[in-house]
Amino acid sequence: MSVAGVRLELESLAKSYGGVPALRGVSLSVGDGKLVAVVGPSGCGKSTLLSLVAGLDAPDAGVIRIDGRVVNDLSPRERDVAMVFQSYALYPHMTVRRNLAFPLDVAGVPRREIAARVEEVAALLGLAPLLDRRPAALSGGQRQRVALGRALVRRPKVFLLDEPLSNLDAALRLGVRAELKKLHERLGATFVYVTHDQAEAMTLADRIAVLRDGALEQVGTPREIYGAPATAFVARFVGTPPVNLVAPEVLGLPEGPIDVALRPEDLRVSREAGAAGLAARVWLVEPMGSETWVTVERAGARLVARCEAAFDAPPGAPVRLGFDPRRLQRFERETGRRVVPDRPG
Amino acid sequence: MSVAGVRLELESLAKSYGGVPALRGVSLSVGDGKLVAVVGPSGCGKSTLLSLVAGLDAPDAGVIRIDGRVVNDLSPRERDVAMVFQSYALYPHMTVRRNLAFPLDVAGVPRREIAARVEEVAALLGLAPLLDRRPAALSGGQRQRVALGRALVRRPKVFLLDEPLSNLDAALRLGVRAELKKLHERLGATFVYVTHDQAEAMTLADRIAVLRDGALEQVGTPREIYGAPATAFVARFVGTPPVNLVAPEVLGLPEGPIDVALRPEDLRVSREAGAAGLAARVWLVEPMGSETWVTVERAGARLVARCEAAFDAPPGAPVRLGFDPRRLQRFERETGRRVVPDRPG
Amino acid sequence: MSARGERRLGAALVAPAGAALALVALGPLLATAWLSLRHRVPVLGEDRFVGLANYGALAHDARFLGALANTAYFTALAVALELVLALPLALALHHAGRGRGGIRAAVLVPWILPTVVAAKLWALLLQPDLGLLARIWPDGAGAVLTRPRLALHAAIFVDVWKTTPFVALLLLAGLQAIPEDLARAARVDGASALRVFRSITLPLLRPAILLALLFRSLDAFRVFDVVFVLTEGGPGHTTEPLSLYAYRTLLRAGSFGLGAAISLVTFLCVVAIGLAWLSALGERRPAEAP
Amino acid sequence: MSPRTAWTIALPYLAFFLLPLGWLALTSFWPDAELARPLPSHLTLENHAAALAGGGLARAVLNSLLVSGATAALALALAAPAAFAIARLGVRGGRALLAAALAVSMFPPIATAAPLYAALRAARLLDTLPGLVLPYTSFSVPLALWLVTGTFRALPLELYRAARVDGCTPLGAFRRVLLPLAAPGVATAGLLVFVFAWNELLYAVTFLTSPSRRTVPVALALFGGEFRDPFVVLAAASMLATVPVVAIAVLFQRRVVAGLTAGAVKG
Amino acid sequence: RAREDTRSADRLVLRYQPLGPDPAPFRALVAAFERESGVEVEVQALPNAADLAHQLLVTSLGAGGQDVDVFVLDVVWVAELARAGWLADLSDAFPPARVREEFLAGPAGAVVQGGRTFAVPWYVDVGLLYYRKDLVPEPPRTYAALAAAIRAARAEAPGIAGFLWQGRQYEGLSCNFFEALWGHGGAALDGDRLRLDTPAAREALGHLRRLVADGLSPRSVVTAAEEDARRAFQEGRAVFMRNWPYAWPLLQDPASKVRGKVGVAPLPGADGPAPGALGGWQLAVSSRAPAARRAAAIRLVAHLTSPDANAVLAIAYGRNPARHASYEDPRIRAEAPFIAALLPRVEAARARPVTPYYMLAADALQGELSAAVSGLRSPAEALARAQAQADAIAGVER
Ligand SMILES: Nc1ncnc2c1ncn2[C@@H]1O[C@H](COP(=O)(O)OP(=O)(O)OP(=O)(O)O)[C@@H](O)[C@H]1O
Ligand SMILES: Nc1ncnc2c1ncn2[C@@H]1O[C@H](COP(=O)(O)OP(=O)(O)OP(=O)(O)O)[C@@H](O)[C@H]1O
Ligand SMILES: [Mg+2]
Ligand SMILES: [Mg+2]
Repeated sequence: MSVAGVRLELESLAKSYGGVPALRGVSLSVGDGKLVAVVGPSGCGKSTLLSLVAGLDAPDAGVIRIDGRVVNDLSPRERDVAMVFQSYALYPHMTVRRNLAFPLDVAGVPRREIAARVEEVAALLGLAPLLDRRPAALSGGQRQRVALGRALVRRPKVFLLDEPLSNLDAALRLGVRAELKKLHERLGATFVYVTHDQAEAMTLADRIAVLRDGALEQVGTPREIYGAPATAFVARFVGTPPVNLVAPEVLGLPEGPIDVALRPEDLRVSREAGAAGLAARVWLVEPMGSETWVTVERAGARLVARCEAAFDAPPGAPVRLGFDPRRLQRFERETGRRVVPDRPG
Repeated sequence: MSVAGVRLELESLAKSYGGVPALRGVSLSVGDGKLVAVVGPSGCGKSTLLSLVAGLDAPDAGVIRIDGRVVNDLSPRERDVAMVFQSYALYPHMTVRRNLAFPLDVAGVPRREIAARVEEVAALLGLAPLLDRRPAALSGGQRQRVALGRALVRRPKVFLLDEPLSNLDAALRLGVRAELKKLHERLGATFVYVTHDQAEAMTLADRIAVLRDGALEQVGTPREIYGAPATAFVARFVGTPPVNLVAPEVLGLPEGPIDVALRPEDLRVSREAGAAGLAARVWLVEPMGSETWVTVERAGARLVARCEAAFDAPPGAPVRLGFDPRRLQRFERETGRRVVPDRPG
Repeated sequence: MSARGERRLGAALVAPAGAALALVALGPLLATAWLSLRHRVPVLGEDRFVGLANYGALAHDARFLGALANTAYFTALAVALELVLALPLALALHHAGRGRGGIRAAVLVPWILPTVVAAKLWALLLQPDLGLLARIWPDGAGAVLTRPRLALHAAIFVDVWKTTPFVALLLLAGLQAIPEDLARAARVDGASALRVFRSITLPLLRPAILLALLFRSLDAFRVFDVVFVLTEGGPGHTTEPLSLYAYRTLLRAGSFGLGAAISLVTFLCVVAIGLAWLSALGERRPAEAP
Repeated sequence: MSPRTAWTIALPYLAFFLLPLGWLALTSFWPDAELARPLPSHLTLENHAAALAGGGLARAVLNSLLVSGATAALALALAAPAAFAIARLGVRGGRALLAAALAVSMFPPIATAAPLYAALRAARLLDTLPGLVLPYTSFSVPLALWLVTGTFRALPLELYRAARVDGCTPLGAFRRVLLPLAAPGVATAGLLVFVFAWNELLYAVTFLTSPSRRTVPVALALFGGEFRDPFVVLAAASMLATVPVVAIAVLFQRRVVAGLTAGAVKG
Repeated sequence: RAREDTRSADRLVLRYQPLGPDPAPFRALVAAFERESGVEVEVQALPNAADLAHQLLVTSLGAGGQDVDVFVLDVVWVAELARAGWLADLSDAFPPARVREEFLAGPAGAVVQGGRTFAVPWYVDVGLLYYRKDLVPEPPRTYAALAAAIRAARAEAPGIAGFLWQGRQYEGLSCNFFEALWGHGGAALDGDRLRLDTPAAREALGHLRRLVADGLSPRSVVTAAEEDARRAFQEGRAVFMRNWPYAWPLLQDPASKVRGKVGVAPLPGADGPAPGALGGWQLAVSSRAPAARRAAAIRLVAHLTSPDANAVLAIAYGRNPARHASYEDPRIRAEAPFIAALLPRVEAARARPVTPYYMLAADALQGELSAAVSGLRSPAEALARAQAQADAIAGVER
């Protein structure tokens, strides 16, 4: 059962709340059956964007097109979108089962099919044993799964998911993420996916839209966003731990009106006394299990490096830093814009 | 201004909701000024644990001691704990400023000091421009920060934080996490920190408690939990992507009533035709930016490896797998318990 | 449905209620307003337009001014007492665990009892000669009805007895809408039960309190039955409220123009009280988040 | 507040409210001739028999139940959608309507009785139960409107939005999500309106003339003689007539429960 | 057109106040008329609250409809409603002369206005003095004797209250006041004009006030109506009571503490017995009823005010006949001797001022009387204020 995805186009969408601008002219086009991840700092307008697309709020300006048709004046119902609310918005007077069944029930889907689809989605999200509880008797993560399930039982043209997995544990999140990917592939519906989890954005999205202060900073494939960020902001925003953005002198490069960025995985830290490279001192060592994050201090700046799990050093220990100059990225200090050509060493 | 941390001891805590057990006898002791991270799958009882400690619910059985004193019969107010609710529970009729000031106001802190501390915490959490808004006019992440701020303005003996950063973006989360660490060090208060984010647990916690179905599965330092998980469950639960837990045959080892676990970072995938190792086929390649997760198929099982960012291969491509047998962990297949001695190759 | 469509739907939903109000309430209002500008005493065959003369007459009418004062006093005291008494009661009803249904129903009975019966019951209990109270406490509370300065308080007392359940019920409905999480959060924040009440419950109860205040003070301002049964406005008009004066003027004395003017003044007072409450306690609600 | 504290607080109220009622109940068994005595020499059922004689009271209770029930239903049917529109659809002038409703309903009933009498006569509704239900409804719509509007406003906005995205029309969202959650407010409004209609005397006595259509307050008002005031019979009658309403109040009260929206939203 | 207007001539609507707990005798009376005339009568009961009944009449008559055909009127309403033109002229069926001849003078005076009959007396009431035969050897004829008798009785029965009457702010107080006024030789009507501010009136009101102030009457009389007085008197708590005849059978109830110890006498006056206030009800026909129905209505009135009907009312409901002759009716003498014995009282009874604006003025008057009786104002001041208000009302008319 596959629904053809549709193209979702936003043109210069703007919205403010009582004078406070939440979106300042966002134009974005999401192709048929694609999944775009929307990321950005807290309060940048992601949820606002979704609620405009859903038709829950009217934009102050701009056009929303679904499948080529302007939907600005259509009600949410007519837009045929499913949405996961960041705050869940479960129906507290209904059991989990009835919450999940609700959109189908409203759409007049036959009872038998509703039951089947509810079971299916409940199994997918591990909600089967909870079907007869009310939301008040669920844990936070369980509620979030119900919220997600309520969107997933439907087969709408567009899915709008607002941080649907934020309260789930890593294992569950991984599982659900995989299921979402499968579902997306199977349904071919168009997804707009707001997330703070980079792994989600990178693995699920066809394209990532980086929002900053209500405006789009960059839209691109995950590789582009990570590998060729258009601005220092994007560079800093994606990647955990974040990119090291420092004055060139810190890395022993000639001064200039630019900052250079180096990903933590591209910075090598060596404790061997005689090793080549820039001298620095250990500031903090954070073992993460699979790897260790090492923060070093050099020329008054701090740099983070991802090292192997076994790395250990006391704070203050002298180390040597190495990196491949080709992996450096340069950004104008003033504007934050990427300096092109940026390939040469 | 430093508050001496206090010891928090839980003894055989049990709680069920209308017959559904949420906690089944949890004993845990958190030392003075330590931070224990509580992790576990959704619905395992983490929030329940916090609300028992806070005194919001009475345990069905068990004893809670703060600073050696049994507090079972004390009201939340007398226990002197601060808490971030998973659901935020902001006061809708108060501005952000008054929300933040409320605990201090209640405690009779002088007006001037309240103002100073509110400003401080607002600056810390990036809430300064929002101080005069009501919660209804905030984004999800902003609300969560207010909830956190309301706990942080206080100087209680015990902090109880229920997923305080789940709705924040990675950069903000990192920053707040660092501030929390500093705060914890400075105040020396005892923290119980529920999180789904492994990086948070690993970097912040002195000890991690893994909860499963209302019972403690393991308590240990982050390194112990990651490096020497007591059970297969713990092994699978920590680490992203999760550990590869497979029958020994899959990795070319002799059969037995055990499963072996190998962390994705310990599995090497090589595309070079002549390389040594076990033959496998690529199933899925997920570029994460800083690295690439490669899922391979071998002997009907799937294994994930963390490879460098540049790794690429089409699905189905033949690869060779390598690993250091010393990094293998063994678990009884029946009980899931770790097989000791597990060191030998 | 577009925003415009939604607004049209909204108008359609509001229309029946608005029509019901206009049809049955607005007509009489206008009729009364018109009547108040006339001198009309059918039994004397009088009926002519006199402009604001009726109002002018009221301005110098000692009985009217007395009735106005009685009404205002009655309203202020009765409503204040009802609110003060109803709030703890509503909280108790809200928190009573077992047997909640029973106690709620029990508390409601005074209010369900027809006003005439309730007032007669109290008239009997307060009868200065034979009443239960007079027997227990002769010349004290038992004699209130005979004392011009106290009789009004008896009416207030009966009103409080009868109407406190109504106020409690309104407040109870408000209490039920307050999320429990907030009180929990406040307690963890160190607030005592009293403080939770003052800082969380009370502010969030404000709309319900406003509602109770509005409806009660407007209703109390039109008090009729209780006084009518208890004292008929005596002794010497000291307990006569505006509505009773209007009633007598309109129907007993048959002076329709003047009666209409009194009614209209009562009405205008009521409107003023309503506006005062609304502006004093009106909600300032923030815009809502996406 | 613990249930125990709650009961401790409630008990004095119960005493305050119920003791006089107990006295009323006792009075209803009191021989009429002995009413002036501190205590009766014996108790009697005569008063109840007198109250029930002729079946007028039973008939009146039935009429009152019909009228009050219809009024409550009609008032809620008018007020709930309007409240929804005001609270959620952003009707222009919603607040004005609320204020107007309030003002209009507060017009002294005595001033309206005569014009309404004429209007009902013109509509051929005099001396019919619907003729009573109509004015009752419009005078109780404002209270219901205010109460239910407030309840709708207290519901998390997100729930309405969620229902819309899930495919509900505004009315569908109203019916399936908002209305069930507003149950405490709606039930309270229903109960208040019901009791208002139950207790109303002036209109009932003015607009209804046939004995078979009398409501309870009218029936009670007719118990007296010109000078005689058979309070004991009145007490018996009112006790008998009040029982069904208390039962109804208990039913309404069932719906007035807390925490209906628990678990709905986070934040 | 409304249902009422199309009502045919053989269907009448009668609005009255229930006469007693048992409606059967009255129903039988009406049924007899229905049989005889073939006209159906719909009986509508009004509440027994005079104000409410008055209001309903004014509302339905004022609305200009034909909602009622025959209705009952208090003595003091006749002038008012006749003036308003709502009462059919019954002079043809009941010529004034015949009314004066057949009916007691008081009610006859009230129903005949300007030489035309607007209503027919149905039954009457009169203020009486009840006294305790066991405590008072001889009923007092003067106020001074009343006071002396109270003092004497108190010596015998310490703590007993003296004289109970109706001092509540309502029409009953007006009756008590007019009785006192007549007892002081005063009158309230000067032509068409109410005269309240007269020396006699001041004396009368002062007398009422002094009864309370001097303790001859308990303070509770200032809130008392008929039943309050009757119940207390029936409990043996007072020596004298001013009340209507309805109290008599109740005082003789087996459970009554004063059964057999009560006597009835004329009210005392300053120099000798004073007339009691006239109460009672009349039957009138709506002027709005179409001619055919009006004829039937008049026949119904005739039936209900006939000597036979008088007897039914007296025997079954204890109502005093409005006809002289009925007091000689053997049925009544046999079955209701107390009523039959009241003839001198009802003959002497006086109506409150018969003027169209009595109701308008009475409203103002009651408040002032109550104020004086309860000690709020001096009688002189109260009467001056009442006079001013009455004048304002009458002055408006001019
Ligand atoms: N009122 C209730 N009635 C019945 N079961 C409940 C109730 N509240 C919680 N539970 C159950 O208790 C278990 C523990 O809940 P708790 O909220 O502690 O989980 P949690 O570990 O915090 O989960 P999450 O990570 O999803 O927030 C869950 O399975 C939940 O469904
Ligand atoms: N009702 C409102 N009044 C004023 N400002 C508002 C209102 N609602 C939202 N905002 C502001 O608009 C901005 C965008 O909000 P939005 O909810 O879209 O953010 P977001 O990107 O979803 O953030 P988060 O990741 O924290 O959920 C925020 O700065 C928020 O404070
Ligand atoms: Mg958001
Ligand atoms: Mg939880």
